[in-house]
Amino acid sequence: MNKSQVIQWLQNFATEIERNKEYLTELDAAIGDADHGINMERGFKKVASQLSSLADKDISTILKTVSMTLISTVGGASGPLYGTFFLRASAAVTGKEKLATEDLLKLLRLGLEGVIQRGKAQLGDKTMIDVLSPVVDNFQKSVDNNQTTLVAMQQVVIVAEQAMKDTIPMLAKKGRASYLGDRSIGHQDPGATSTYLMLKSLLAALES
Amino acid sequence: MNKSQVIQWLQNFATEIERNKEYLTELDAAIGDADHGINMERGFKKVASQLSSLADKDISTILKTVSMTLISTVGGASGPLYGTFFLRASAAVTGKEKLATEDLLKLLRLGLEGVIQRGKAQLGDKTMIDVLSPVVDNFQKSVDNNQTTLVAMQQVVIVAEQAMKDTIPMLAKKGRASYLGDRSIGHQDPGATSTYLMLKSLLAALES
Amino acid sequence: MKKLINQPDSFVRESLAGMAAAHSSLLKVNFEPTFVYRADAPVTGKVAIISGGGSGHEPMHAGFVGMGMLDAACPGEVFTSPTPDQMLAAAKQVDGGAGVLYIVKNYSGDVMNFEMATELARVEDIRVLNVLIDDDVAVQDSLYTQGRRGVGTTVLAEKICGAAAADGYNLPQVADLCRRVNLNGRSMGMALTSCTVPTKGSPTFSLGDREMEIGIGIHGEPGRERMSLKSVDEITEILALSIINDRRYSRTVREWDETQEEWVDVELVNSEFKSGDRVLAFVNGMGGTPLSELYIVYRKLAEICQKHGLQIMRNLIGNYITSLEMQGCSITLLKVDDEMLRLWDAPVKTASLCW
Amino acid sequence: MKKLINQPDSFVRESLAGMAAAHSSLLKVNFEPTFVYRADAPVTGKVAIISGGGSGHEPMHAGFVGMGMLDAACPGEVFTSPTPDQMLAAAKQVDGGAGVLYIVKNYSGDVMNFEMATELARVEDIRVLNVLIDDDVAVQDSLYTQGRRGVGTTVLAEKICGAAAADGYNLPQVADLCRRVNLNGRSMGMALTSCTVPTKGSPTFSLGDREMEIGIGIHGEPGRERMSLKSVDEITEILALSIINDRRYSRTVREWDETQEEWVDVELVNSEFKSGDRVLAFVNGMGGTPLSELYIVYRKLAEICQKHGLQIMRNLIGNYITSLEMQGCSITLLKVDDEMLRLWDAPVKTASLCW
Ligand SMILES: Nc1ncnc2c1ncn2[C@@H]1O[C@H](COP(=O)(O)OP(=O)(O)O)[C@@H](O)[C@H]1O
Ligand SMILES: Nc1ncnc2c1ncn2[C@@H]1O[C@H](COP(=O)(O)OP(=O)(O)O)[C@@H](O)[C@H]1O
Ligand SMILES: [Mg+2]
Ligand SMILES: [Mg+2]
Ligand SMILES: [Mg+2]
Ligand SMILES: [Mg+2]
Repeated sequence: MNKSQVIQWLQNFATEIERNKEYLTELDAAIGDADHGINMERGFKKVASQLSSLADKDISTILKTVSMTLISTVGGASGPLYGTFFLRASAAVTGKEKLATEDLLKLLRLGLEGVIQRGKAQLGDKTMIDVLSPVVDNFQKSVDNNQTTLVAMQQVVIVAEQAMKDTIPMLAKKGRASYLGDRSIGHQDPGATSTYLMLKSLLAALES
Repeated sequence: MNKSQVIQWLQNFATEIERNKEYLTELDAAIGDADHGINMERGFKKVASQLSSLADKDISTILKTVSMTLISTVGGASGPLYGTFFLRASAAVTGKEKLATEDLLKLLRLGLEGVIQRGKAQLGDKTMIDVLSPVVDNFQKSVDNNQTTLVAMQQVVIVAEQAMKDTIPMLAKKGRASYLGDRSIGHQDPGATSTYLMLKSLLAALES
Repeated sequence: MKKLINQPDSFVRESLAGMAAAHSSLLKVNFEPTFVYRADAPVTGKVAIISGGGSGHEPMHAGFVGMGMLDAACPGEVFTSPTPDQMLAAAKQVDGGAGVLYIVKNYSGDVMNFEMATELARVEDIRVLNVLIDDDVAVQDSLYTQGRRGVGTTVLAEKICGAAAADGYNLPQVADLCRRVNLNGRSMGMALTSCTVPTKGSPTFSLGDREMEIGIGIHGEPGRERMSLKSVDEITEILALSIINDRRYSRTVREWDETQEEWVDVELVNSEFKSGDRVLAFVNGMGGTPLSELYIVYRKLAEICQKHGLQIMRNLIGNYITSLEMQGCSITLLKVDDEMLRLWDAPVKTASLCW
Repeated sequence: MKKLINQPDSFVRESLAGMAAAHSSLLKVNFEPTFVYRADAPVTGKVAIISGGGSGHEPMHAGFVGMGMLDAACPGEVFTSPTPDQMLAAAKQVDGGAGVLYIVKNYSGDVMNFEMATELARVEDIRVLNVLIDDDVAVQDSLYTQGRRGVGTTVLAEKICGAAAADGYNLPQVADLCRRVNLNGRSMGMALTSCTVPTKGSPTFSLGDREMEIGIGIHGEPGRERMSLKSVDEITEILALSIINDRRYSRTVREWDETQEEWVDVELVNSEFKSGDRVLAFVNGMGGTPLSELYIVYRKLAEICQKHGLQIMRNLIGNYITSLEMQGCSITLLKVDDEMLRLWDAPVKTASLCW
């Protein structure tokens, strides 16, 4: 994955967020406070406006800038979580101009670990971790099997989509949705959904 | 008109007010603040509870007590107006144990003058004066014609009913209704209505 | 009707009982007749300031009883004038020998009841003067109505006169000052929603989802115009310009004349606002509007005042003269001089105004 | 949606601009990043107190910036946590060399953003501690949730810690005090109507004409139970008894450890109320409920406290931690000691709390 694909990834993600702003907000209305789409859109609009000026920076710098922008514009729970994801992702690929499949695995894994550290949620708590965690496991398998980045990501998106849907029957134990108790069951988690969109955007960048 | 008829008058009026509480309040809702029935009922409930202990007092004292009770329990515009009416009525019949037709005329006339002084309203302003004033004129005519109290009052009630209805097309110039401007036209004045009930109660006391 | 109440009939009484329980060091509440008074009343040698009116406008007036403001407040039933016996009993309780000023909002019920109270107080040899507040520019015509209603300027007059009394002004001086505040103050309000009187149980008026009432009274009296909902900047502009552009307003009011010992009719005339005037700007909430929105109103009001050369010297922003749970706001501009500013800044310790 | 606003997007910004215009001698507002700070900050040698959170709870927090309370407030979008850069910039602005206490309400967004701000401040060598407020007994279980939400006790902690900082307490002392206030404070709220977030434009939840939500959160989060409308005495009893009868509550929170320079998990346990305790009783309006009704709540609360042997030493009644235009109220009881009482009574000069 080269630098311009990384830029493309972020561009795609910004577009997906804009397109799904209402949808993500509706998901959040059902079990949260109806702002996830609004929060993410506020952040990625800013990110998108910075991408052209980042084209000549190394990948780590690009990701770090994205992280800083998200941290300072998103707010809520998703701001620090996505901010931390990209901060750790940036640290995972210091100095790289190009990402091998192992590099991308490291990026995702350290990102996930950051999210876990920041939010202290566990698998099954009905959060974005429920998408990120199986995705990293699956990517590891692909690396073990010497798959290409593209193939690995194609499988990741399938896994992510399923994992996103699997949050529906879960009972939320973190974030605002947890106050709903049993009433959180039967709704797809908004953060898990935006994370799926992030991975789908990454695949689209590789395929383009 | 003897003392027990005066007591009966006040008792009748209290009953009429109670019976018409909702109606008076509805009239006030249309062009005022929806409390005339509530205000009057608060006052006359108290008056009614005092009547038995007043039976052996002279008429002036009875009316003065009613005045004081109304002044201290009714509030709003109607409290001081009815309070003043009964205060002046009381002064008009000082020391009397029985009211001749002329005495009743004086009672009504001084009561009316009190209401005018207190409220500074004029004939045609869409207030209780629009009932009281023609009533006093008519009573004067009856006295001039040497009518009995009963006959005089029978005519008064006919005049009062018509006068009350005549407030419907008037444009209010005093009280809360005046803020409505043209929109006050087409509604019967609540204070004029309660004044009609007062006179009707007086007649009923004479007839009983 | 959704309210935190028990019985509609006990609303006023229970609310006052809560005040008494909450602020025992500041005020006391007397029942039968009902009035709220300073815990340390009477203050010997000080003019006593008494106000009152229907309930439902909280914190006005009981929330302003205390050091540097009111000596007593007489609350009536919701939106119904209190009675003269309340006002008389309050005067007896708080008169410190220097006389009593009744500050009266210009509603027929209030005016008549306070007039009777004045007469009763004179019989008991208590020195009393009465000053009317009639500052609501929404009422344009005084020929065919009771005249302008008393609204926002009442709060400012109570604060300024309370400070003057504490400062040693005598009764005619406090009354003159109160009259001056009234003649320099103008207000206008608007409503997004109706209030609901507890005993009535249903809204006083109804507004569509995209409608508002401009020029509303604090009892839900109709205003100048019902119009379609506008942005807060437009609303602020309508209210502010109605106030700033209001012409000389003349009316005859009845005041107690101490030397003649009777009522006299006095003609009073407001002057106009002009560029260079210094003002106190008061943005008031109607009870159901959050503070955050009132600040947005103030933001625009400050801009408009600047554009018209009015220099805002002081401001007051919050829910002070309300109409139960009504959503909406009112604006009051008071043209101030150095004396008024000094008295405005003087310390005040009441349940709802304190500095 | 009926509000006094221009665009939903500009709501927070314009409201803050209004505050800045209104209270220039008290506070300043910085935009990009957004924070409100004392006009005279930094106060050399004084611990700085910073709080923050989503907007929509006005006057909390910006209305509490000033002498004797907060040094800075960081407002987020409506009901959305502010961001770490706001908190960091505020800390830089107000740190007087004695360090900064972040008072944080326990919502996942607020907690994470303040944690990041703490880490960033440490990088810049600003001494920072953070204390969580989690006092909402409506959340009974901390095992399956984020834990109890931070509500009414926040206001009391900000006042008491602000006074302590003014009094010369050092950073660990102020933090300890803040933790103690939190462990001695409990709250519960209820709603008669929903709030409407401006950007959403429709009510957050819907309640029938004869329904209410008991245990509501200040962002309209669902409470313990939806039930049919009751009298204010019954409502007060439900809230007060939930608070008074709440058992020992234990949870693990993450605090910054200055000596280890990292996050440590700390177990905290509330004690129970018992007869003989002295309390501060706080009746809070949700924004759309008139003051008169809050006094009726207080009246019953005082009765209940007396019955349970709780001696009310101080009280606070009004709209202080709100949820936009929501109608409803919350009750907070804080068990106080002499030190807290002294600090509560200490002077405070802010836009919305002043004595
Ligand atoms: N502690 C946590 N760990 C991981 N993810 C979390 C945590 N708390 C919340 N989330 C995620 O954040 C999403 C909500 O984000 P958002 O609505 O933007 O923030 P907020 O809840 O502050 O309004 C949830 O759907 C969930 O996926
Ligand atoms: N100045 C006045 N002179 C005579 N009657 C008046 C005057 N003002 C009001 N009224 C009468 O009082 C009635 C309203 O009484 P009420 O509703 O009890 O008082 P309020 O207007 O204070 O609510 C009106 O219908 C009118 O007849
Ligand atoms: Mg959300
Ligand atoms: Mg009426
Ligand atoms: Mg009335
Ligand atoms: Mg949020």
